[in-house]
Amino acid sequence: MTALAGPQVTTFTAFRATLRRDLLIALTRRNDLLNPLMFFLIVVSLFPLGVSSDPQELTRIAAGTVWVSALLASMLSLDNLYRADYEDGSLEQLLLSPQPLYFMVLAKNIAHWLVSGLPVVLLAPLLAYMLYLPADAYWTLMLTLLLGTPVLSLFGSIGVALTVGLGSRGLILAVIVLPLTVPVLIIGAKAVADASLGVSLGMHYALLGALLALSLSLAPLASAAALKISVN
Amino acid sequence: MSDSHIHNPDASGAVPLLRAHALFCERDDRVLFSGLDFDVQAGDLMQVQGSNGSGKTTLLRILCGLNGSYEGELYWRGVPIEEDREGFLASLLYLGHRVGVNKILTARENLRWSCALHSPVTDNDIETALARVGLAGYADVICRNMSAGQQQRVSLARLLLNPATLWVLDEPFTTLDVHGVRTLESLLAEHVLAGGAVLVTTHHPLAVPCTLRRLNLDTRGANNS
Amino acid sequence: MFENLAFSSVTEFLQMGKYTFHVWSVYGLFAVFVTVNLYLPRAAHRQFIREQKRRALRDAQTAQPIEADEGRPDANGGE
Amino acid sequence: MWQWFFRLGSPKWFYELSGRWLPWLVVAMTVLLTIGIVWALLFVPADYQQGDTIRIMYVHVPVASISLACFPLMAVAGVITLVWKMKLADMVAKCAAPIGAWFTAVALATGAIWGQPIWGTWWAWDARLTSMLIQFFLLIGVIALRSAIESPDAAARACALLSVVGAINVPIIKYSVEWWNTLHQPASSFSMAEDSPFGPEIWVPLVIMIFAVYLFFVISLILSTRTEILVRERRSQWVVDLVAADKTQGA
Repeated sequence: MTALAGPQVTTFTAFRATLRRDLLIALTRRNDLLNPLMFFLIVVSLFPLGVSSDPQELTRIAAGTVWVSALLASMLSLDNLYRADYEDGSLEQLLLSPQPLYFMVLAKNIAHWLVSGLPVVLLAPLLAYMLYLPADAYWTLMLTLLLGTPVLSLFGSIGVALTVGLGSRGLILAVIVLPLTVPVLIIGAKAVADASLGVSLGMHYALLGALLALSLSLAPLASAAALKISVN
Repeated sequence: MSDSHIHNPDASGAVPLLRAHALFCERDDRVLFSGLDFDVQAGDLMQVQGSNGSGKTTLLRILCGLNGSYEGELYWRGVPIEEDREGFLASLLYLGHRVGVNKILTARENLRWSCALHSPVTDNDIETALARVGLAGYADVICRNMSAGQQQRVSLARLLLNPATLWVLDEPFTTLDVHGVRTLESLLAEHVLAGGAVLVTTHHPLAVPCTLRRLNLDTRGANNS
Repeated sequence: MFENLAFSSVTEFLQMGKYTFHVWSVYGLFAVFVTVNLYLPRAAHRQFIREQKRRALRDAQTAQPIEADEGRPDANGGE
Repeated sequence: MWQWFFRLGSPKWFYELSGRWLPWLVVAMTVLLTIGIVWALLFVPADYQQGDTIRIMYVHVPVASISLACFPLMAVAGVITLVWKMKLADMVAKCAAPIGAWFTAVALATGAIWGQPIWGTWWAWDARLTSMLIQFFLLIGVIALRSAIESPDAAARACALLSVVGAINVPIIKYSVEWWNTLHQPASSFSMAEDSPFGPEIWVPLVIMIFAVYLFFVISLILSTRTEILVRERRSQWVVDLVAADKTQGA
């Protein structure tokens, strides 16, 4: 029988193949790539229209606006994370891989962040400029988004995995996931707001880093368990 | 949970590849099967039969571990499956209703990924496998531009690429044409003759040059034909 | 015991200092909360028994179709 | 020990045991609730700063503290559901979610009413109210997920997982909200401990009320779990017998 059990691939190979595949799919569907980014841009530009175009007022709300919009954009892009795989059966193949599911889910989450979170981080300074964010807060904004958006992807992944089998998801994903993201939002937005006040930001970064470490180690496990429940 | 799985009533001493004992599954307050016992030996081609809604797909998904809502015991080579899940999955190949082919990617990209989850393959292997299932020259065609039968064939190429002992195939014949059916039948026969085992659901009468065992979920019991 | 009373008259008690509305609305809300949360499960319990009795009665009257009824995905499951 | 654990998992056993205990629990709750409310309304001296609003504390604090117990309870039930597939744990978790949402909502409302004289407004982004609000959202999420998934088995496991994730998050949310709030604005003087004398005449009725409200939580949880048990086990013989034996309801 051993003749039928051929050489096994390493977990790393499988991880890399999954990451590559998801990036390939994302790059092929350019619209899916662009839509969250456009959404981010549009939501941010609604604030000056809805609140006020007064620079001082905008400076005050800039940090929160950019963070809330990034949160919503990340939420919008989450839907693609497991949906297509669930519908075409690839998800079953993933679950039946002999590799640890933790790494497979992690690969998918990293791919999702690379195509939806990273562009948001890179676009943020432009929007910060449009909202008159003080110049000394730019690096803080980018750094907190860099630390925070992966957490949004990782937490969001749990919610998507739980709801991927539902016929009509509607707003349930947002209802489940948004409350979980409150700590990231609070710390991230506050760090940016404090940056222009000259407050020392060590604590902020430490907290965000801790959240990132926690979610990197636990969230993929929860997502994997949730996926198993959803394909049941 | 004694050593009951060692004592095998219908095989002569050999530990069966897969053994199901007292499987019970209930869905929507309806008992699909209860007290279901069967063994799958190396070299078995077992056809799971039953009317619509008799739980064929559910049974296959339970065996693979995709469905956890059952009671009973499952053994892989005499060891409870949950004790060595990874070892079991390494020797399992499952093709479900949904073929597991992403429509945006090409046949090659799809196969490269699904094989990377199990065993390393080269581009050459992929092309040879595709040619065998009748898709020579289709390696770089995007799957959206293929017919349903061709997409099914892409997933069948995995049978040639993943060296798994146990094949679990859920309705693999549905979208295949005559040639496809014949190819798949010969693949199944080759696999069991090489010492593998196959569990398959289909309403299509299998024409294979090897013994066919039947597991009928309507009459509940395994019997050889 | 009664020398420890916080109020010297009923009017004073009902008035609760300056906070008539605050105190009484909280206690009123609490009363509603307790009543509703004890009543609703009781009502659901009674409702279930009533439904099952009706069902048993119906099954007894039409003894024949019971088996057909069992096979179908349940129509009046109430889950 | 394990035998006891799995017997506890039998819905029938729980139904019968809880049926025997319920009358005593109801009596205990009624007595404690009566004593507590009469004491709080009539005998507790008005606070020298807050006046009679201190009487709100005897409702708000018990309700709020028990609403905090809800997520850990659901998480423990969730772990039992996921690991041992015990059906009873899921029934309890299913019933605990709406009750917990009720408790949280009442805690929010009474907190707002209590805060109004202090803050001069019905709502303030006070650390405790805010984290209570987020907890309310989390509970709504669990309830929404439960109602969205059709298969009871999948719903049970999905909600169990979400409860565990939520329970890990609740302390993080609480901590981050407090951190955010204390740096934003001076902490509101919501607690009495620092600036008021806190003698036994204040805290004894509070303890009584906490026990009474705890009993109320347990009773309402048992009541709805019992109904849930009957609904899910309606095919089993003991429920059929129980329904047939029930004389109180005309068909």
